Amino acid sequence: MAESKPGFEVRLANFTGPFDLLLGLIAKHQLDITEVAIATVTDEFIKYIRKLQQLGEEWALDEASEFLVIAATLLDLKAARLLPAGEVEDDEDIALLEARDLLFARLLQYKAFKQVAGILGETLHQEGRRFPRQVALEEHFAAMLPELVWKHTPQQFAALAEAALRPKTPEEPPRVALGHLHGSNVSVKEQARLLGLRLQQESPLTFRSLIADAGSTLVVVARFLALLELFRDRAVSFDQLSPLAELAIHWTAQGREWSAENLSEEYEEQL
Amino acid sequence: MTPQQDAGIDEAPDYADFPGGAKAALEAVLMVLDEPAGEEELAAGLGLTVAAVGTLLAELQREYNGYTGKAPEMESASNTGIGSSPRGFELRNIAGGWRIYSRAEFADIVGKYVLEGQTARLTQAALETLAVIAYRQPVSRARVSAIRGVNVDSVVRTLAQRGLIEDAGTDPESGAILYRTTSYFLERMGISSVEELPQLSPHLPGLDGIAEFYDAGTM
Amino acid sequence: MTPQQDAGIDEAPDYADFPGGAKAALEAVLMVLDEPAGEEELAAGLGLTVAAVGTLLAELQREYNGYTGKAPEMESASNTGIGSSPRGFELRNIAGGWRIYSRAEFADIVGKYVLEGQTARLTQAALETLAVIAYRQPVSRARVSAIRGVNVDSVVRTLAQRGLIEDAGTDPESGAILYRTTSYFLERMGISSVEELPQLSPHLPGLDGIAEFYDAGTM
Repeated sequence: MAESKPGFEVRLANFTGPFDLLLGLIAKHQLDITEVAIATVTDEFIKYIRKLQQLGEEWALDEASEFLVIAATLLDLKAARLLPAGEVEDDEDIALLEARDLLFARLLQYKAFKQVAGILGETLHQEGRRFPRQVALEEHFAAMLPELVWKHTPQQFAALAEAALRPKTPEEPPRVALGHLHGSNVSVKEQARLLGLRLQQESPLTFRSLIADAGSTLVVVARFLALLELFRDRAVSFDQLSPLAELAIHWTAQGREWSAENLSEEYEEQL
Repeated sequence: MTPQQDAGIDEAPDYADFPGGAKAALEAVLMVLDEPAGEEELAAGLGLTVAAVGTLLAELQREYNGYTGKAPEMESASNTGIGSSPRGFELRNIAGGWRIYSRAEFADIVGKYVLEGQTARLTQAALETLAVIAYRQPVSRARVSAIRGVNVDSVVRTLAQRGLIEDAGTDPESGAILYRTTSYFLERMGISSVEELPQLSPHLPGLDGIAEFYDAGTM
Repeated sequence: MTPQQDAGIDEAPDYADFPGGAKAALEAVLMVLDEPAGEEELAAGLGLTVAAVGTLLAELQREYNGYTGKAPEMESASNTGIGSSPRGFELRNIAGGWRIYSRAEFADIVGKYVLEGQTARLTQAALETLAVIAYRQPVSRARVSAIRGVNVDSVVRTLAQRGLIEDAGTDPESGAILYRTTSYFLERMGISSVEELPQLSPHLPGLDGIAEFYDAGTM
């Protein structure tokens, strides 16, 4: 499908959520999740964003942030998958394995629904080719209908209109949708504030030590995203001697006014 | 006879490929038509000549009425159901338009069926729909449906049947049928024009926001 | 076989007196339906047994679809149009009720006359949401969005507006609104109950435990 053109052919706008894109990417690369090269996908994504910019289109913050979530999920999946199965040693490993299974299970479930959605769409389209006979009642029958009982005063009728026209209040109290999470609410902003405080006290710190007290995978992902945000704000810098080596984080915002409040709100909805 | 193309029709389908041919195609249209259609209208839609449509209409009419006399020389070649009994419906040409009706002989049975379960009161759904139409007229079904949050097709049909609303032309942009209330509605309300309806709170959303929302409803 | 009177029906007309008999009477009623009618409803209205109506409906359905094989020993006696070609319409049992439809083959032609009410194709997001609701009903928005991985609020609202889904009460535990598909959905799908939806399991290989797994994950 998307094979014909170069660049980031998976147009994010055409995907209906992270699972969708993830499936698309896995299918496109015909690869096991462990072999999906994040770097390749990232390159494609950046190319895609640049193309959007050249075309004069808005720098799509939504897409970019969604992509970050997906990249983090991919990394998470990949990290879990790379764990040697025989060497489960501590609770952290088990938690990672569980997270991996859950993600895979949900991905497969989503895939199944996507497939039946395709069948539904095709059926609806085919059925749309048949038109039901639903004609107005023949006049002589319409004339036989009992005379309408009408008891509404104009005021009552107006009240009815008011009620019908009033915007429907949301049935559930408005809140951030968290249904797609398998954990509690984790705020990237909060994690950023926490990391900021910690790094202001001691710098550099390794990524490992920054996530040592993370209660769940989700917190790890949130802290990872928070670091990316901090990096964008030039509040931190990264230092890694070699690939897969220990990642050191330096606090670089000394002397500058810095506040987690400036961080983008996007993640509040994403996570 | 090969159906000929009308000038206005870009291409006429090859009816030989269809089960039942051009006659069945005409029948399909007639079966779902809400209002009587003239021969010209039918011919244009089907990509046939007016004469061809006229022949087919006459043939369908005879078929529905049931052939009584047999024409032996045609029997084997024909597949039009020669010798069949009348159908429960008939094709009638009224005031220049053709429409399928239930057969007059069954009027009592059909009438009883139609009246069964009919109430003299409007349902809450019908009342609310009527209220929206009254205050936002002229308005399309799609917009009423957007405001009410449910499909209103059958309720709108009931209201039109009851003479409370009527067709007010089509929306120039979307081509959708617009509805407005009738003078019978005013009569039942005891007012002489819709301006006499009580004012609604000015804070209620108008149609603009709704239209936007509905069209962007992205389905 | 003479149609028998139902206990609840005051008097059944003697259909032998009518052209086309009870079958034509049923056909006449089918002509005025504006929504699918169940066999019980038709039987009560016509003063026939449900079994008799079922037989007549099946017979009409076959007639409209056109007989292809001939039964020579019946040919002279029968007046049901044996050997006839398909009609332009068909009789279908959908969403628990019978109704006349134009034949799908003529969609392009008929579509010119009934533009109104035709809905645009659903987006991928809407289809996926509809699929999850159809297979997991009654289901809350939170659960649907858990399965799809995205917020579904606006899509759910649009589906409700289109009359494809509806409120099915609240979850006793969480208090969340539950959604289910409507009979209009069945109608649009051309099926008579949700049990006729294609099986989900072949698309879910070896994931028996997924429901519990998933439930444990929801909030």
